[in-house]
Amino acid sequence: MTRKPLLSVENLSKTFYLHEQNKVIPSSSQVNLTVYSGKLTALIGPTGAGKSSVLKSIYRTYLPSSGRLLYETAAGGTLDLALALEHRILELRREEIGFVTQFLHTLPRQKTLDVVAMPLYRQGVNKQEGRARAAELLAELNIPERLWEVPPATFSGGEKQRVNLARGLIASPRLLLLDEPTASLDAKTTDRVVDLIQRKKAQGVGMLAIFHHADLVKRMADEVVELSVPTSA
Amino acid sequence: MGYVAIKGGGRAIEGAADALELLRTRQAESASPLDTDTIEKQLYFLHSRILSEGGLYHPQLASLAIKQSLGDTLEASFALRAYRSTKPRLLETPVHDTRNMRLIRRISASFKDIPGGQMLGPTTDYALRLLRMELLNESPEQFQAIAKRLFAGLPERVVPDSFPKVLDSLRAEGLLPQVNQAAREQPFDITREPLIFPVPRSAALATMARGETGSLLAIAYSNMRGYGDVHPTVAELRVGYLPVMLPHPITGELTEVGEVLMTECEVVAMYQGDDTQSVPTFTLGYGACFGHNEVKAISMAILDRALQKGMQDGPENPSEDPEFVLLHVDGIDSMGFASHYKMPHYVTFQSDMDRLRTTQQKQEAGHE
Amino acid sequence: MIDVIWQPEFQQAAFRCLVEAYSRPGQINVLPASDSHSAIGVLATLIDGESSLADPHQLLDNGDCLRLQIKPVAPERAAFILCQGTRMVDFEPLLGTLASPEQGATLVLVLDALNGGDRSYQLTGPGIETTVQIAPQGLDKSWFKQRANWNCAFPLGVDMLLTSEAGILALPRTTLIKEID
Amino acid sequence: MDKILEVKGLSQVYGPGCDLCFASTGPDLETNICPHCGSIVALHDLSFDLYKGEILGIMGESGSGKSTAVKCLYFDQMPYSGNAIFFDDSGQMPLFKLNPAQRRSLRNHRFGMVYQNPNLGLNFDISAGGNIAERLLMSQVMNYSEIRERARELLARTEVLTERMDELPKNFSGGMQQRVQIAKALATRPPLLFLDEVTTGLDLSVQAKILDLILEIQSELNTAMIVVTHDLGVIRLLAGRTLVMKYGRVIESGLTDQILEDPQHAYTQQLVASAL
Amino acid sequence: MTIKRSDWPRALATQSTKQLTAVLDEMTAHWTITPVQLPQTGLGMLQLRDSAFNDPYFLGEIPLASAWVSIRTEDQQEYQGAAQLMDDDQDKIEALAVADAILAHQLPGWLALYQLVEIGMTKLTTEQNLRSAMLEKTRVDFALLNAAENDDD
Amino acid sequence: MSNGINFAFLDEYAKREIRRSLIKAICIPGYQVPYSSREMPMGRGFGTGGLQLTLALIGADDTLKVIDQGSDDSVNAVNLRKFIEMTCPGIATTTRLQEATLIQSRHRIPEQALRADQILVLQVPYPDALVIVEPSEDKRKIMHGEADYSRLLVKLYEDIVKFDEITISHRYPTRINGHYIIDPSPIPRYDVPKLHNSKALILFGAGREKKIYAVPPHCLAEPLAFDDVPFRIEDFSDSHGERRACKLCGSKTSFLDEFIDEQGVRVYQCSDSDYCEQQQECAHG
Repeated sequence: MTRKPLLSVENLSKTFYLHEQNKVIPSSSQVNLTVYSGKLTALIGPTGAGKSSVLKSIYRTYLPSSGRLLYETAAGGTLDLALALEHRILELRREEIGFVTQFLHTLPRQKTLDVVAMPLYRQGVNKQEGRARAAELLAELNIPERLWEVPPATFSGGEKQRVNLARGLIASPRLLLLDEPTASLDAKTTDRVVDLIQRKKAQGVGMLAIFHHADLVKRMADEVVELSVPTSA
Repeated sequence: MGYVAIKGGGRAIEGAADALELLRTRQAESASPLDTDTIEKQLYFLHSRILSEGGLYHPQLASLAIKQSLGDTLEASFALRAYRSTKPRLLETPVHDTRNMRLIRRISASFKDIPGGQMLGPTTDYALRLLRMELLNESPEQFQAIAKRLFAGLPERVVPDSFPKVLDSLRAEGLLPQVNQAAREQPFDITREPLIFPVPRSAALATMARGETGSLLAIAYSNMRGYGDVHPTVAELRVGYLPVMLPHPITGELTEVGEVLMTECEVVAMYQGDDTQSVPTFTLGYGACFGHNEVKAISMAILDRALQKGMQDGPENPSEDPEFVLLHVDGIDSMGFASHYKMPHYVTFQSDMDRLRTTQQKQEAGHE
Repeated sequence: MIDVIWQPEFQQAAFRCLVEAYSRPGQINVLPASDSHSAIGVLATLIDGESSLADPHQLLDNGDCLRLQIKPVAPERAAFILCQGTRMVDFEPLLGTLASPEQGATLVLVLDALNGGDRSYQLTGPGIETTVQIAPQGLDKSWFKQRANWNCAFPLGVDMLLTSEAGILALPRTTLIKEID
Repeated sequence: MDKILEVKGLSQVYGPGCDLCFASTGPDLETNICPHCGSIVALHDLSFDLYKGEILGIMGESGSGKSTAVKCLYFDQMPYSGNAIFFDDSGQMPLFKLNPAQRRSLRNHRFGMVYQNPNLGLNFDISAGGNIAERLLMSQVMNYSEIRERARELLARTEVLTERMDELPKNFSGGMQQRVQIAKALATRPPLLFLDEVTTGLDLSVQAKILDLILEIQSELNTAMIVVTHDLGVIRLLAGRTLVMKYGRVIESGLTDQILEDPQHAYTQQLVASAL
Repeated sequence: MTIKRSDWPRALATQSTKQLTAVLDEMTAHWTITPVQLPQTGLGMLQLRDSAFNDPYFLGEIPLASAWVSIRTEDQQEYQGAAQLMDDDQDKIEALAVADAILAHQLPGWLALYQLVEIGMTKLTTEQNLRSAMLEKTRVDFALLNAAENDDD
Repeated sequence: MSNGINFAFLDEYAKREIRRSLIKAICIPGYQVPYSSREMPMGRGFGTGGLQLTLALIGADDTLKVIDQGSDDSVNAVNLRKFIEMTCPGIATTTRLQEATLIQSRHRIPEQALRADQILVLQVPYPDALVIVEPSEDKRKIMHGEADYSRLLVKLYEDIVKFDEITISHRYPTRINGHYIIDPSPIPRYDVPKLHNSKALILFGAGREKKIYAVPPHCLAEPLAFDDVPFRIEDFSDSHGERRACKLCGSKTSFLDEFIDEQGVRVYQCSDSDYCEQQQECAHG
């Protein structure tokens, strides 16, 4: 393949320095990986290998300690996400890079449909269309229609996760980061999610994912990167 | 027909002036007109009030003002105040120190004895407020005999010319805030500049010094009673004559050009638990006025202290609000405005009626 | 013999002249007869020891100052500034504050004449029914340029009085001045 | 993206000030009181950019200078030094070089302010509708019916019962007062809104509703906002980027999730740890 | 002359204007008197220092008259005198200014004038003695009130 | 008093101070210039502010007219006129508007238009229109400087909310030259439009509150109103909508005084007595 990767992570390391305890805690060390459009790269490794740290470093929730995170932007051109201006990151988050986590932070009284449609609203899609597309996705993920007009605050863990997935997937970002997106889903729903993710791949979305189950890696990954627990510096 | 289109308003005004003169001179058959000296001496306290509220220390004209206003304190002060509008300001005196007062009275409530001694002087403080019926029939001879007896009974010893201030000893002990030693800016001249708030303390002192006694008392009383602070203590109250000194135009030597009778009072009150790091001290208030008027000096001292607090931390009640206090204690202003309501207002009242009728009609229409 | 300008009767009449001038900007008014320049007559009418005056171009003599009971101060602190119109502006007058715009200075300018100048200006604003034209002589063009800056944020600004030997012409801060080509 | 505000080197000193003020205060010295002249250095060298439609959080404890910054930008006080440029449709406005009329115009038409204490933003002696009318009247809206209509819309938008628009806000609950204040701040549809501890002191459920409302408005009107708070929760929900302040200085700034999950400065780590 | 120049005006002011001018008219009959400054009557503002904080302030206004004259005697010598007084009597202040010149330069007849000063001073002293006596008579004697307290200082 | 009184009562220093303030008042239309109001020998509230302006302006060649409530004969007008005559020897007084060069008035602007060579001085009890919304003068001064009158306008708004009408009857707030809002003194609303584009200079003096302000000639003066709730003058129509007339001169355009006569009948007559007399003379002659 001569195609350029969507994302190349080169020698990414992340350590935390805790001032209170005067302690350095290593999280990820010398990570190298690539993500291509329309492909899914899976991160595997034991607990403590810093898989989530890599995703968060790419999303800039963590500040990388060293290494390069080269991203090919929609406009063309390469951007090191580790160094990009905060405004640029915010813009990419709105337009190009999505992140589905295990946790859902929403506004207490925002209705589920609006929670899901929010990324579309931010891109300027009107409320009616956004809600229609959100409804479609929620139906597919098996969220009962009676919950659509209710804020997700009182939902079960599995329901919340599906809402979160729906929100992450709705806007078809160019790069999607998935952190155990199916951790608390039953088998049937997991299948639907797998199906959805495959469709997104087909649409050309590049993905970097952590799965809680080796089976899922096998079903979806085009490329697998294994991380090991970093040794203390 | 009321006030409408008064023809001959001029005639009425002249008549009114005559009627007032009639009131003043009705006693013509049995008595002689009051002379100004009698007013100054026999109506000593009334005379003092006019001197201070009129804001002009002119004993003779103060007496005249009392006479022509038939003893109305506000009217008399007013006449004195208006008189001064016609006079050019020649100078401002150098700063005078009241330690040089020739005292006739000096007391302190804060200490049993004070350096120089407590001297009651002429006071009504301990007089029994029983009507002295014998004065109903006081003949000139009796009157003169009393004077002769009292003058004869005065002891020989002469007291010193000046007395230390009670505050000086408290200050030496560090119980009082430091005085401002630094050179001060020119004090505020309320006769020249309008009060635009915030005003410096010197403006407050000058305004209260010619304020109306009753108004100062009422607002100070509100502070004493609970719309304000704790009970203050009179550190010193003195009454006496302050020699007025001006530089001689040729030699420049300070020369006494006359003296003014005045009352001065300092009050001390509990310290504040404030947030500055400095050592806590008592708080102080200062009051002074022309003439012998102790209630006014004490009220002013209490208000001075309240206003200092208000100027520093923001007022918590009316007596601490400089704008409230200073704009409402002047007797000439307040009585003038109260009086003006007696004037015809029928044009504005016509306008009021028009609005009320229209509004009523609208509301009635609305209810239908 | 002391000049009439120091007498109350002159000052009353001169003041009425000033009131008329400020009420009708651009209109030339003539002060009552005296032995002094109208600028001095105006100052005698308005100023005493309780006001402040600057004399940056040294137009007053010692006797004038004594009779005005005034010690000249810097133009930056003066309520009244006496200036020579032919000179360039070389000071920053007080403009007043939002709360006290009356503290903006009054500039009394000494000119050669109030009309017949090369440059013509059209005036509009309060006191002028439609428009008025003026063509003062002996007025450096920096004055109106600076005036526009000083007066750009009403109510702040300066009020001007142009004076000739006997005439006065007022330009309160509200008057808009436009040069006519 | 378009900038709406650029702040450069903003400082504020209360007191006489001296040459040593800035060098003798700050987070490292654990004080903002100058030991030489006793002045309080409320703010020193604050710089940041704000983009159209963006919400910027300024977080810190009381005395950190966060409110001072907003007060300077909203012209409640003049700074000791520094510059700020507001990029309006009509051009760049250097805030601290404007004349009073220009400042007033920005304050009345282009900026909005919501204070912690509704008493500061609202006039309790006039009705809720009157409060909004006041803001519209400042903008020369002189048609009574139009004012009524717009006030009604704004109150409805901020979920204040329109039946109560002619009542005095002093009789309203704290949350309702805050909503009226927001409606008033929004009356002229300002492109820049300052929010100073707007939910502090309110019940949790009321806080949530207000925050919701603010976000909705931000997404509807694309209003840029500066949110000043000591509350991490408020920052988390509202702000995309956050400045952390202490003793008048910015000690850390970044994306809000980064500040909360990967704080760099010891003080921020401590703040975040104590909030969790 | 034991009474200082600074006490002359108030001592002389105890005399009526009529008495003063009577004495002076006779002395100055052949002199020319011209004002150095126009005699003025008006007001002065009395400035005090408050004893609590030392702030200067104005207690109120006082009437004030001032005059400054130049006397040319028969021998064409010039002598100046001036006076200020809390009064608004223009004749009196002019008389006092003339008296000041006469006394200061001991011009012919000054002794008669000085006698008036002495009379005035006596009057003032009597008044002051009366006030002192009033104080003395009303002194509260704590030694008598409280026998335990020593009066040894 | 050993001295006579100065011409126009005030000493020359006082006059100069008032004159300086007065000039600034003309230069800043509608702005209340503070001055150190002197005590006059009549009560604050009786027109001492207007009187001081008159005294600072008046000269021996002036012809003075003094009116109160529209009438030259009302007691206060007579009293003021007498005082001015006494302290200003040589001046002439008149009741005829046309003859006057200087007019001092309380509560009315004369019915007939003023000329450019006349000056009208109005007596003002409360100079500041903002006092109803802001008690602190400090803050009011800033509000005036910024022309920030929204709080005052809100009062009008609230008025309409409550009463469906603006209930301000007199002292109607009026904006001068597009900036300052003044209290035009307690003139009826009927007189407010006369401030606009007046040929004569109109001065306002508040003695008790120590303020002077001015509306220069040919100056914008706009009573506050809403686009859809206009400013309205007093209505003198009867129950049939017919304009009432003065019972003496028959004028149907003048401001009327209303009162009950001895027979208990409500009657109307001109408030401006000079105007009324002139109308009657015209009719008879």
